Amino acid sequence: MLIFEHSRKNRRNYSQAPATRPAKNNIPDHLKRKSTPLLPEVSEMDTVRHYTRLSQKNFSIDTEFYPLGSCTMKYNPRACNSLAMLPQFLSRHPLAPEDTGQGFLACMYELQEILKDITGMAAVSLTSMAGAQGELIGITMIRAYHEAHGDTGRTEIIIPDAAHGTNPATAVMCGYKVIEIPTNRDGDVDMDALKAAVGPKTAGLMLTNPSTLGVFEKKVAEMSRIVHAAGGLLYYDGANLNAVLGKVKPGDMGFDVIHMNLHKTFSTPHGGGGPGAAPVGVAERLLPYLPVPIVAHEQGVYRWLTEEDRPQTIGRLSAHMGNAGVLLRAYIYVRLLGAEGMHRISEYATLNANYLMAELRKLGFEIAYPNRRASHEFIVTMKEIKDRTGVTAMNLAKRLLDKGFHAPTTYFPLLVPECLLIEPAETESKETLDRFVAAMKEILDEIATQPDMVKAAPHDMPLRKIDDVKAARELDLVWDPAG
Amino acid sequence: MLIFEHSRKNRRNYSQAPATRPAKNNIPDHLKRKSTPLLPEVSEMDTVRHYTRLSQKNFSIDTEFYPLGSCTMKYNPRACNSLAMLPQFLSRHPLAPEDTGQGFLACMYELQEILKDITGMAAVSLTSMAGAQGELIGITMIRAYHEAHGDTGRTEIIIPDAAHGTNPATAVMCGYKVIEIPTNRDGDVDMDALKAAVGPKTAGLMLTNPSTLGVFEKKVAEMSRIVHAAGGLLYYDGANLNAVLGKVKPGDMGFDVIHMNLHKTFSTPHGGGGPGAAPVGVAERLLPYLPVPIVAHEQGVYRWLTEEDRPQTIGRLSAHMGNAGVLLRAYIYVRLLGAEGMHRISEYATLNANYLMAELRKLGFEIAYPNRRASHEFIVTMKEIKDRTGVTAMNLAKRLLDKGFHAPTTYFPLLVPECLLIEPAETESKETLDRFVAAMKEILDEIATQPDMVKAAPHDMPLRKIDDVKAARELDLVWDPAG
Amino acid sequence: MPFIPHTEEDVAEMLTSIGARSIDELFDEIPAELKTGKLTQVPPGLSEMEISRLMYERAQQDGFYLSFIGAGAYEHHIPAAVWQITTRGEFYSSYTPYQAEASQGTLQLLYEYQTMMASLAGMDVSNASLYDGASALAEAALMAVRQHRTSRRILVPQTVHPVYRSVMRTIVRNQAIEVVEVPYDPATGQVAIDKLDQFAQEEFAALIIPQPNFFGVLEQVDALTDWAHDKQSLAVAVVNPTSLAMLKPPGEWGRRGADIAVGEGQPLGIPLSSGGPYFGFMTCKQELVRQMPGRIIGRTTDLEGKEGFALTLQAREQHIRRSKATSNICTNQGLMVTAATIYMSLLGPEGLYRVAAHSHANTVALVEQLEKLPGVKKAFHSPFFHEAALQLSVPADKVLNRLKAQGVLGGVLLENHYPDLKNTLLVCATETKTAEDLDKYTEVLRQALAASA
Amino acid sequence: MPFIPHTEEDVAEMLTSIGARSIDELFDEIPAELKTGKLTQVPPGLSEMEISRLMYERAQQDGFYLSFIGAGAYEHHIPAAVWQITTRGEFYSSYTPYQAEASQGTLQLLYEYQTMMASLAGMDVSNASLYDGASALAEAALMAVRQHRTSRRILVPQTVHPVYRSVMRTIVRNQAIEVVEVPYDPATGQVAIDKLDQFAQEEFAALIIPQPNFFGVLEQVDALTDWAHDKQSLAVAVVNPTSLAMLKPPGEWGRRGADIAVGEGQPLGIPLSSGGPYFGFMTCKQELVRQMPGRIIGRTTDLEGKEGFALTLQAREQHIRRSKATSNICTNQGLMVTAATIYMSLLGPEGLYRVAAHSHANTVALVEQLEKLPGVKKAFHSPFFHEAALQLSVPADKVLNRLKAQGVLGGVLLENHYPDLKNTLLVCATETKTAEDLDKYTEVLRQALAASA
Repeated sequence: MLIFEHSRKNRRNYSQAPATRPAKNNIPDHLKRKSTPLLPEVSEMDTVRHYTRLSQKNFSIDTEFYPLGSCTMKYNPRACNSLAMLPQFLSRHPLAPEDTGQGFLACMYELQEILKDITGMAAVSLTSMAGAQGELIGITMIRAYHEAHGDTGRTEIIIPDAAHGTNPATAVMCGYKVIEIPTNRDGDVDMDALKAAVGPKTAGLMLTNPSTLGVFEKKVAEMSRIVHAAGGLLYYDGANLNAVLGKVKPGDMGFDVIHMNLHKTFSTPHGGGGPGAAPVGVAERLLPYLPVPIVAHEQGVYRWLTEEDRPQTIGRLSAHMGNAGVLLRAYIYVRLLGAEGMHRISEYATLNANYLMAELRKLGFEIAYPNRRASHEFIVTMKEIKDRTGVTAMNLAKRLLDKGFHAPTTYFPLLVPECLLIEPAETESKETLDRFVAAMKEILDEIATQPDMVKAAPHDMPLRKIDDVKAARELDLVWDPAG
Repeated sequence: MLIFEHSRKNRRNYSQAPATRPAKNNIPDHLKRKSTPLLPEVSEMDTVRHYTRLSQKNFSIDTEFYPLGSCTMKYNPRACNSLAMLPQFLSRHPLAPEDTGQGFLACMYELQEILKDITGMAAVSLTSMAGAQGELIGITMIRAYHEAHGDTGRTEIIIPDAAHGTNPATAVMCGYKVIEIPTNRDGDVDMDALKAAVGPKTAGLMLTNPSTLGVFEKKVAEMSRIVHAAGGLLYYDGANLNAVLGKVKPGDMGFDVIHMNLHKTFSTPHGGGGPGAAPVGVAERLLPYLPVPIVAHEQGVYRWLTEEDRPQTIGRLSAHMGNAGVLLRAYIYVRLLGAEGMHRISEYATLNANYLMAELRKLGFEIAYPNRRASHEFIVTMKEIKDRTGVTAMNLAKRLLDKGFHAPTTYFPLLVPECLLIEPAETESKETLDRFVAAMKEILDEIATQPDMVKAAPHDMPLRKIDDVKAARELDLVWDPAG
Repeated sequence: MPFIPHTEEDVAEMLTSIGARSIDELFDEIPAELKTGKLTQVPPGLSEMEISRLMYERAQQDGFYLSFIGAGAYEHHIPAAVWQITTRGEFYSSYTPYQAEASQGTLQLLYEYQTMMASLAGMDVSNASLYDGASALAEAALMAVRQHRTSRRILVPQTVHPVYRSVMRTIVRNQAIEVVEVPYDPATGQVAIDKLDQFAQEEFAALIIPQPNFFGVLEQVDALTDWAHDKQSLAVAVVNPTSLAMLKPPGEWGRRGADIAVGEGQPLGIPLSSGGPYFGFMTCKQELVRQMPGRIIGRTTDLEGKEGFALTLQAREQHIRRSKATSNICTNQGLMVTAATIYMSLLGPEGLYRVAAHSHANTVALVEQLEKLPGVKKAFHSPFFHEAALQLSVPADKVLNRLKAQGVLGGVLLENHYPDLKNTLLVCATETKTAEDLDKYTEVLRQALAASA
Repeated sequence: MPFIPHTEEDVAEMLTSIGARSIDELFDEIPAELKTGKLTQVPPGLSEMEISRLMYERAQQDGFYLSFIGAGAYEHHIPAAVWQITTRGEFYSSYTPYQAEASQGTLQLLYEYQTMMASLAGMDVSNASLYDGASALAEAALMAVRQHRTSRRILVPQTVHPVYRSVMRTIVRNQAIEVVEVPYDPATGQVAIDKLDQFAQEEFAALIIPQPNFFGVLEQVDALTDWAHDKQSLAVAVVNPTSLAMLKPPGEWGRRGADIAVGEGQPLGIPLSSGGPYFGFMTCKQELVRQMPGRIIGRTTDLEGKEGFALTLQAREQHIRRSKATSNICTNQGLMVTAATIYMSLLGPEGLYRVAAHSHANTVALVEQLEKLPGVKKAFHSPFFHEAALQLSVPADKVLNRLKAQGVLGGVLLENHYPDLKNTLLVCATETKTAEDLDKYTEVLRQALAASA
């Protein structure tokens, strides 16, 4: 039932709004609204009841295991939520004077310093509100760098085929042509293809390391030399930073610019699709172009650096300073874990992934890159199973829902057929992993004995399989009270 | 799965506790604990996950309609929760000096004044932590009053048979003998029986009005005269105050002492069984005996009245001042509703009850007191249905669970066979009542066509009918790790 | 209309169905002369925005202090998860789990609570909570009298929390139960054994044994328990639940262990909140379970044999047994127990031990520091848990006021309850206090003593 | 180990299964020379108790002020239910609803949001949110260019929020899209129509139309919309969602209505929070839906015909189309939209109208009061919604500092963005301000002006 179906004309909930309409109204008549917007008229209780019940229809980290590759679904500490929501933080206006926000700004400054250290970069801007915006900022800075050096012939960005879709989409949004390079059998970038692709048109290379194939790109140093030698810059997509936190710094791998997804590595909540935050770090050479605002600490006082302080900045990317509340949560998370906790994250995330890979392999699942260590994730391919039984990766994914597990990422990366990208994250216990393995075994058995049942999954969810073809064909994006 | 079954030896969650054991330990060895208590060793995430999932197994006001007679299950405004939990209120020590708690004490004082007005009593003490404790206080004051007047021969408390079980239990806890008097066919107290019962042994009468039969005791004024004439006092059980809020004041009905359940009438949360709060109001003659502490307002300053100020007080009933946080919630609730809201509560609670009674009667359900107005609740008796089909009130109650409604109160009051005591409360909408009526009709139809299915309910809950005979016979009250 | 969803059309339709012309008509059975319900002291309603502002202002007025007050309510760190889960609507707004099939969440949680609490106390069983520590002690006294059958007297040391004794007297007096007090030893702050022995020949239903006692001092619980058992009295423990992580639990006291152990549950994740809501816990030996008041949850199965939970032993309770019930208690403190269970689960045995051990160590450190100040000495020469009595050489009330002006709440005055203990502060430093906090207290006390000298 | 549940035994068993001797060995594919990961600037971990205390102290340091700042972010009352529900784990910790069957809660809520937001804007469809108002405007500009096909120029009045213009430039510059600015009329504070008409013969993909504009002033939106349509440009509205309850919605502007309407969603139940997270909303006409960036939810059915919801039109998106996607956007501001949906549901159409109307009336009243002070005059002679520009006769920065010392944040200085507007304050009084608040502002401003004169 939609909230609108609980609505009844002229039902009023006065306690949430002023008790009367005011007398004063200077709005000229021709600018006044005449129609009533379609907002529901329901009681506070029915609103609470409706959305409480809706919430119960979601899977979430707080209720289920989410082995969702490339998404780093780890526990979101409850203290990060409540401390970031202290009333003074919530009520502070973004344009309030800096001296009324020194507590907040201290957190932001320290977060910048911590992220610089973790990534090995020269400076960090916190403004980016999501990974894709981080990429946009990074590539915009690469463009600004080349332009500042009069190097205007560089029109191409090189991207491995395993990359997230955001990488090529970002390059295009920044006015670049995308040169895709292939992956070799072991999951590494094809170095010959890279060498062939670089040249005077190369503006830069975007790389995720460990890659979305779940393996560490061993020749990253050589890639850096090749791209730099050709005059290009290196962009690090920090989607998988969780896998190497405290082990390797992107700066040490030779990257010039990096974004890190705080909603992955730093455990800010995914919130059903956002908000994220993706601070951007740069090496010395890109420092002038970093977007503002940035927090400075001068003579014991924190202040915003703006366009006046940074005349070469690419500018602003949000009305204020990005997703401040998300940044606070990440700050609290890092302070809770501390330096020693950073190492542990990557260690236990890697341990969990390799354990799960080993156990699934023992069950008979085919590992896409069987000769490699898993980073914090790994890929199972269902190709052989599908060829033999008709059961697809998606069928298995839906069947896992029935068993109380969120599905792994399916059909990404695109180059592995019928793939499941599995990332358990460090916060899951061995018992939970073992329960997941047991469920995978049950499904293997079901595929053998009743493949049609598996193909028709899910069975035990509030809904059977959703018809998304119909959703796209018969577009119904807003509710029509007329039916 | 129990939380203990998620536990694993030596698993540690350092962030919730100090990171190490301290060096200093002056506890003598023979007083030290040697055994490890059976607390679970689980991660923060698994604790959150376990209890989040458990919560989803509950019915609650925030998710379902709860037509639970005599319990007044109404919406618990969310602002009452968050405002009562402001950090300064939560962190205030009960023994902190009064001048560091003037904000809190102002709320308590105003609540006392408001409750005095609503009940028409001379004074109110907020100390009682539950209805049953309110009763205990009330009867203890009645005893103190008689003792102070040297009237020591009064050993009996008169209680109508429809009363809550707490009434007779309280009287006995206070050392009294209970004289039960019957109810006449119309649901009123049998006046002849009352007259026969009163006498020199009568310490007092406990009365709920409107009664638990869902009707207003019309002859309450006469009852008051009879009891007072015999030298007894009148106790008002405020369980049903919601039905007459702003309409009649118990003080005007002649009562000497009253408790009111804030977790009913003033919408503080039931919390799965508490905490409640049940302030006690008294007429002038009982004022000296009121339990301490009480808040006074003198020269612009709030302070606690203690035994020194009230030498005849019956004393204290809690270590501090009762369920302060519950009182704060009730205070916020009353301030949100205001004087005009008090009237509305009883009006719409009564409207909802009479509407539901009318609709169920139209369906063919038998109303226990068909010639009476419903107060905020009314009784359906399933006796005829049970005699005819074998389907009991409990069967119907369980079947309602399947349909997404909490069951009404069953088998109370004891004098009506196979009864359902139904109280919809004012915060439910007509649509919800209509959906409930529709569900009751469905069940009537099911009783006609498939009574055995109804008898076997519930069917669609996480569990089938619980075996509570086994629960009592094979007592299993704590988990044994040995199995 | 806040919280009332009816539209005018709804009301009209409903009245038509009822056959009434107005809502007012529905009240026609109330005699007119009783309808005098004009409210003059209830202010007009506020919007949520207005009440929010008012409450924020009142909260700001009360402020924050660095507090060293204990005396029965203790400041501990409460993990953020505790109340974020506890205030979920499904716990917060649910009713008593009488309909077991619709309440498995609360019921299972309470069963887990009973297990944790019984184990913490070293006892066989636990109920699902009582109102608070003080009333739990009174119920334990009544229970002991019911069990003992011949004596209606309870022996209570003055080292038991004075308000607990007061509440117990208020409650048991009605049943003509006599409370007999045993003085404390002014040197040790413990039960005066010589005074106790004067009662050796008299019959009592129970001896109450506090651990730690109100002074923070550790009692000789083994000897006291055996003393009670030797004369066929029940041994009733009143304990601090945090301390149980470090201290020998009541179930192991003496040769046979205490019979009943009760206490205040507040330290287990419940905010101080000006005094409530807290919860009382009650645990006992298996053979006393049918005498125990309050709700009890049992594990059982459903019709298909699936594990489930239900209220049990309801035949003890008022809603079934009425005047023959074990107690009149109905409502308990369910939501507080929800919080406490989550708290205990988050901390685990080692976490709770550390909380206890740091509270102990901090208080030891504070006392050591303060003792070095001229004009400060320990009131008692006994081991203590996380509170201690300190005697000042100057008027203690003035000192407390000076500390308060510096943002420090320095403890409570024992003189209010113990006239002999002049100028004596009861101070407490839980795990929430840092070394800097202890230093701050030491420094402001030094200044206050100097100013008062 | 905070948040990591592994015991030593677990680790040993897992390594055995893997066939590795140590966790370190699992990193053996990382070249040794890259392993330089020593962290020197990350402090040691804190317990939750320690970080809690730190954050409380920092929050206390920032304090509370009586604020009259608007300028793109607005203080409104947020009902308590909004965030108590929004932060439930099932919303807070869930992922993007790619697995529709396991995400019906979020999906249905987003569909309801789309319905509410489209209706509020008077447009056909809505997406499920973008990052914030500024980036939503930039995306609208890109969308207009894609739709228009021939022009890569965007016409933007200087009455649009200066930072929005700045963000838009940063984003569209990469695609060689030109942003052309139109000055404002210094008398009215509206788009200077004469200046606009100078562009009458040039081609533009879109004209951006703010309502209210950055000065709080109401623009002649009908004329501007028709002006754009007359020259085959798209009309892109930038609107305040609260104001839409009172003001003619973009879909009804001019003869055909705006084509795209975007804005900052923060006023709909999102706390100010030093600037974020907020959310951008984007609504448009049906025919533009395939050009819209961001996630979109559709209503559909499951295999058995039961109503359900799913992400739809994913073929526009980067995870499917990669370099050919409509936008690179992936993450949106789902949790903020959850809050906004609950907020709109709690308020309903009348509640939102009252919030808007009181915000308007309060600002009108404040301006009337302040204008009476000597040395204060309105900068513009135009109707305004809930913000107004006031010109002072003395240095405004000093005045603001004096107000701040009295606990009042008096507005923002327009001079920072509009060099011609010397000593001019942009002030805002939403429904949160009482008559006493307005009086307080008037009084402290009177004092500050006197002191500065």
